[in-house]
Amino acid sequence: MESKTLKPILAVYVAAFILFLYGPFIVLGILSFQQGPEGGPQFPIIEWSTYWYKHLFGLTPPSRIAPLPVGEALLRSLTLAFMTMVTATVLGVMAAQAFRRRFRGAGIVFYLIVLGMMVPGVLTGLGTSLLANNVVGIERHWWTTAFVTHVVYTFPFAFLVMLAILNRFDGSVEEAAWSLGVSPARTFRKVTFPLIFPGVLSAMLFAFTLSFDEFPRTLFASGRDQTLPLAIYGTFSVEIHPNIFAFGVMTTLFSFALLTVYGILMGLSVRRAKKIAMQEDIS
Amino acid sequence: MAKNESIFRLENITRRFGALTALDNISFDAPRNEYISLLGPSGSGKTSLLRVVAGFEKPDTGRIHFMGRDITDLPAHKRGIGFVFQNFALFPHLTVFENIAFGLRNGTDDVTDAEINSRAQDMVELVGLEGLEDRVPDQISGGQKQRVALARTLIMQPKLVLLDEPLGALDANLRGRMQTELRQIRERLDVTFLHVTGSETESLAMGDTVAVLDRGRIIQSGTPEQIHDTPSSPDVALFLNRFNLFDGRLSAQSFQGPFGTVPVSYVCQNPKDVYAVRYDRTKAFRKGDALPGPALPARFLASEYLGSSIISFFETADHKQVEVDHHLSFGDPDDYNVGEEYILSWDPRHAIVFGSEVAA
Amino acid sequence: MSTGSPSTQRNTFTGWLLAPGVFWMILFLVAPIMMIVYVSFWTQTTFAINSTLTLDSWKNFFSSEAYVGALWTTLRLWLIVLALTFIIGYPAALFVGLLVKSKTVSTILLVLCVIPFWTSFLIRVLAWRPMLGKEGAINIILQKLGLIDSPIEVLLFSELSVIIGMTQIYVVFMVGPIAFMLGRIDRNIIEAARDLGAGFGRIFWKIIFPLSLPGVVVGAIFVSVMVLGEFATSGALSGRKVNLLGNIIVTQVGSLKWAMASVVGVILTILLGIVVAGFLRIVDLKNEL
Amino acid sequence: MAYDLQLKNVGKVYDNGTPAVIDFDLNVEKGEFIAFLGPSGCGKSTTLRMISGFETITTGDLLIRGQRVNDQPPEKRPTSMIFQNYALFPHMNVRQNVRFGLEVKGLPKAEADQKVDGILDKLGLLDISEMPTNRLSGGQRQRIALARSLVVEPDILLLDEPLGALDANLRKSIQNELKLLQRDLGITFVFVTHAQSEALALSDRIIVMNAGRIEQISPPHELYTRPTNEFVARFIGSNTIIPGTVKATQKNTVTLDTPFGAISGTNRINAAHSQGEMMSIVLPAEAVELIPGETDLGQLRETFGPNTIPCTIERLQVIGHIMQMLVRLENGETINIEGHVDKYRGRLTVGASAYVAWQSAGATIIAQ
Repeated sequence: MESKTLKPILAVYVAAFILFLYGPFIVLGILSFQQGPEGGPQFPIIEWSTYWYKHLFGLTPPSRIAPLPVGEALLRSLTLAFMTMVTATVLGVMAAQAFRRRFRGAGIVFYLIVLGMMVPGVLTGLGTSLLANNVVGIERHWWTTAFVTHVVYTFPFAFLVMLAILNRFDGSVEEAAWSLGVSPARTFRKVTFPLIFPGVLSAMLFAFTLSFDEFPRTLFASGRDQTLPLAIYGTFSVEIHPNIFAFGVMTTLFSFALLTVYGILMGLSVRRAKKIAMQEDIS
Repeated sequence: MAKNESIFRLENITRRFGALTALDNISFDAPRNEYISLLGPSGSGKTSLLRVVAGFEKPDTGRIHFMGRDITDLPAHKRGIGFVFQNFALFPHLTVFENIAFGLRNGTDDVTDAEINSRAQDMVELVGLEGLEDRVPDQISGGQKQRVALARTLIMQPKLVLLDEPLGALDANLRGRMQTELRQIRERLDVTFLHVTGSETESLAMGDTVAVLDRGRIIQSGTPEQIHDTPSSPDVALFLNRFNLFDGRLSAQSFQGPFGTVPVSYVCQNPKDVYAVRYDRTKAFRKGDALPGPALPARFLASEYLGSSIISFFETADHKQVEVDHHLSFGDPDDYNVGEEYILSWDPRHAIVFGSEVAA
Repeated sequence: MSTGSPSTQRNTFTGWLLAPGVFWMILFLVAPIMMIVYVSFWTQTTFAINSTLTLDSWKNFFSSEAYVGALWTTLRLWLIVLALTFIIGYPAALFVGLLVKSKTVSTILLVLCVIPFWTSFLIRVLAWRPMLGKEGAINIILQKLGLIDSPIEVLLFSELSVIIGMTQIYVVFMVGPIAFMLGRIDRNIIEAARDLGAGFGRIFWKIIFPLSLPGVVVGAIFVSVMVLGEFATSGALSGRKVNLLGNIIVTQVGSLKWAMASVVGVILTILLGIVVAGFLRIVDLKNEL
Repeated sequence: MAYDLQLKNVGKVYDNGTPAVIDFDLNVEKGEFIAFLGPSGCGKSTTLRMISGFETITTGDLLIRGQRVNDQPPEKRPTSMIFQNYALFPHMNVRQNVRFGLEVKGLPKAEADQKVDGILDKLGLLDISEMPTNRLSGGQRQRIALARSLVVEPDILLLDEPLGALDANLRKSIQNELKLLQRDLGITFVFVTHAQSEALALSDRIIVMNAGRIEQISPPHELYTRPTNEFVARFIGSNTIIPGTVKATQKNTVTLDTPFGAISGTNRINAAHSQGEMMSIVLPAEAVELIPGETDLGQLRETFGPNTIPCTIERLQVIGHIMQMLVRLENGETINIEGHVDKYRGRLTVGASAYVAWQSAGATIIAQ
């Protein structure tokens, strides 16, 4: 195969590709150290400073630039994401469990669920608002209307993740437990659930992440109180200051930190498993 | 209970999947404290039969009795019947020890921890897994997994254990050893094993009783010797993979086949006339040799070494393959030349004849 | 026969497992969409809306150059971004999914691609401004290198900036599914093709590409769904010069013109239906899991 | 003399320095059916992949029809490989799969069609030629893989565990088919397996490998009854190995002094072994006879010479037409014996004393 020449070329390409993905972040990272409060969100850097980071935490003397209204919004977003995660995961696990058996109408139900991730946020947001305003006659809140649209959006992801996991799940371990006299309910708790737990975890992660960063649905359906993405949107529709960049850098670093910890933990457990396997080979 | 009492009984069990009938009105009485092997080719319904007995599937019609009780409507976990899966189905997240203790720990009976641990330890010793108690299933070999699966089932002290092709997932070299071990373990406990397999050698080697399943029906059951030496129909003879079968015509006291007309003394009732002679009773002769019976000219094609015996393939004039089995305990095999013609013959007393006309 | 055959018992159980999810989707997804269709025929006055049915809003949409223009802009941008994400993403996916032999390296590369998603979508969009602006990073670098004399102004607040921004944000949705499908290809298949004498070009076109097609389709569905419903990127990077259907919905809702917003919503729904159904004809999503 | 396939001192060392194959020397004639047999990790698959070109050769030469092909990539070599999982192209139907190799060669359409039809017919695949491959059974998939490889008319067909993915019941009939097909085509087949039954059944010659080295090269029958070293004696068949010291060497037989007295076996190497040398005797389960204890010892000596050992019968099992016997010798060791039922039925009782006996021609002397 000509992969001998192709592979290095593509390797360089992939490096450029990753640079393309991260380019804006680098710029954003540099500009977050812009001088404050006069320095704007553009080049050149007037003077390097950590002003905007301090500003973010309210550690700077008051100025004409209001701090990002992230405090309460952050709390709301976290709560909403948590609620969404739990609901979507429970629904997803249940539906995927049902799909382990063939039943009539499986195709329709499958596409009905998947539709939730295919319909753009503006549409579900708009439709839910219309329904709330004109039919049900309730006020919109992040914990009512926005919440249901978030679940509509994340439930399909949780469902697909669980479906993929359960498709590879060997049902004979459950039958083995039954044949040992263990009731189906206890079998689910002691056998099925522990085995699908990694899948449940990634379904939860998906749901949480998607909901936390959800914007278009929330824009229409959340009513008065803002979630974090709405708060950010609110500031930049007026004027941008490097404090948003600083905030972006903070969240990125936070993500990296989480991932690194996760990666190290995984690496350790894999190495341990390998060690045992190697001892196995030797003996 | 006396030994000849039955452990479970199937009454007219039928199970359909859409248009397919997996089990066709099966009735079967299984003797207690025996090793029963159920031989069937793939698609004969043998796994369905096992799953119906275990309670993983329900029959469309018919009743199942187990130790004198009708269990047809009982769910699997209330039946007290053990099941050993082909892929072992061990709990991957539990250690060997916890796999074995699982049923006692999570069952409905109240068993003290101390008793659970001591019984599990006994089982570990019974199947020879000492030292591996803290491994997880990924860290043990196929043969060891097989033992864990067995121990996990036997700890519940079932009176009946169903084994679904338990040796199928094992390496060819390991199978022979596990066969002996399975039989020995069973003999130590008062338990019936119902072992399902597609391999005729395995079923003959393991069963005290062998039942042959074909298209959802049990077509013969008996001791391995009965099955092997006197198959009741050409179908059974075919599954055994030990018989050359010839079509022909049975009339009065003789059978007319591709080898001429041979006198027949005993005939098994069958709608079609078939003449069967075992591979190891068929011998190849050179032209001019004295023959023990009928003469069937055939061309030598190839031979296959099966280890302790050698099978030679011959082709008759009407392109039918005939096999000759030579066991090494009779000395070295003869050399045949590819393409050359030989005369196949056998002692006609060793043949089994099936036919619609039963000789008087 | 005993009461409650096993199959009916099981069906009931399956039904209970499915009911909550199905009801949720009917109530909060299907009903809202029906509602949009319904409201698009309502009568809109300056400050209020009532449920008298009329075609006025529909007529308004099709008679307005700005609205119909937005439809074409949306379609154009969608096609361009779809093509770009595919062209840029496929080679990257090929490397990550197929050419990298070590599973660890390929996982690390994929994770690297996904990390940006843990930063707010809006901040990611915003990050393009100091990148593309007149005094942005690209112009500074190009000037320093002496490639250009004066800054390129068309980079920001133009259709180009929207395209660049969307491509960067959504290309990963193309790379992921394709890399996944490529990773699932049995290496023996490629060896078998080589063994039969095929060179790389033929192996790619006859084996690799057809087998990765489901990934391309899934990626294309993801990208299409997101680009067609977009409004934030175009809002932030075009300086209101690029109006997509999504932008119109947002502004109409902002000025409480619910009927017109619904009309645009219905058009968007139809558009999406056609696009997704078209892609699903190429591959059955359910079989690819 | 040009062999179809020649490996001259071929060696393979992995990048990390571990040797996989050491000094592999083999000449294969056209039309031979060759098996590489050995436990997992013995280097047999690596050798096969070196022949096909998917692994590089570190040392030595690989010749196909007299031409050195070490540096030729797999697509240029006149070999064709059947993968263990068959590696069928999942998006193509049966016919498209089989056609692929001919399209690559750029054969005219009519000619390609004719060849494809021919091979599909030969392998009984014409009825299913338009079916997608993922719905077909293991046996059918294997035949498709065969057709796909054979249609390009390779000089050598390489098969990686060709029966490994098949149902145990299917194996026997496919085994037979494969053998007749090979004989019919006259193409050299080389296959890899870890199951001795497959190697014995299919091949003309078996190469037994262990830890990267060749242990023995023999036709099946010879390998089974005449192992040349202890590894093969333990790996193949069901042999009893009794160590001893050389007492006497004749041209054809060697007599060993053992705890059971003087016993003899075939002197396979036909060399004079010095007295007192440590050697072992290998008794195949089929070469040993079990004689009821009532038999007159003198009469036994007449038939078997010194080769009789008293024993107790531990276990008797009839499997079809075969009787498997386990006996215990006086020193507590056990011997497996296997024979046709007709020889033994009704003559033996468990627990009774008996003799094991063998003709010295049936046993083999090997180095310890």
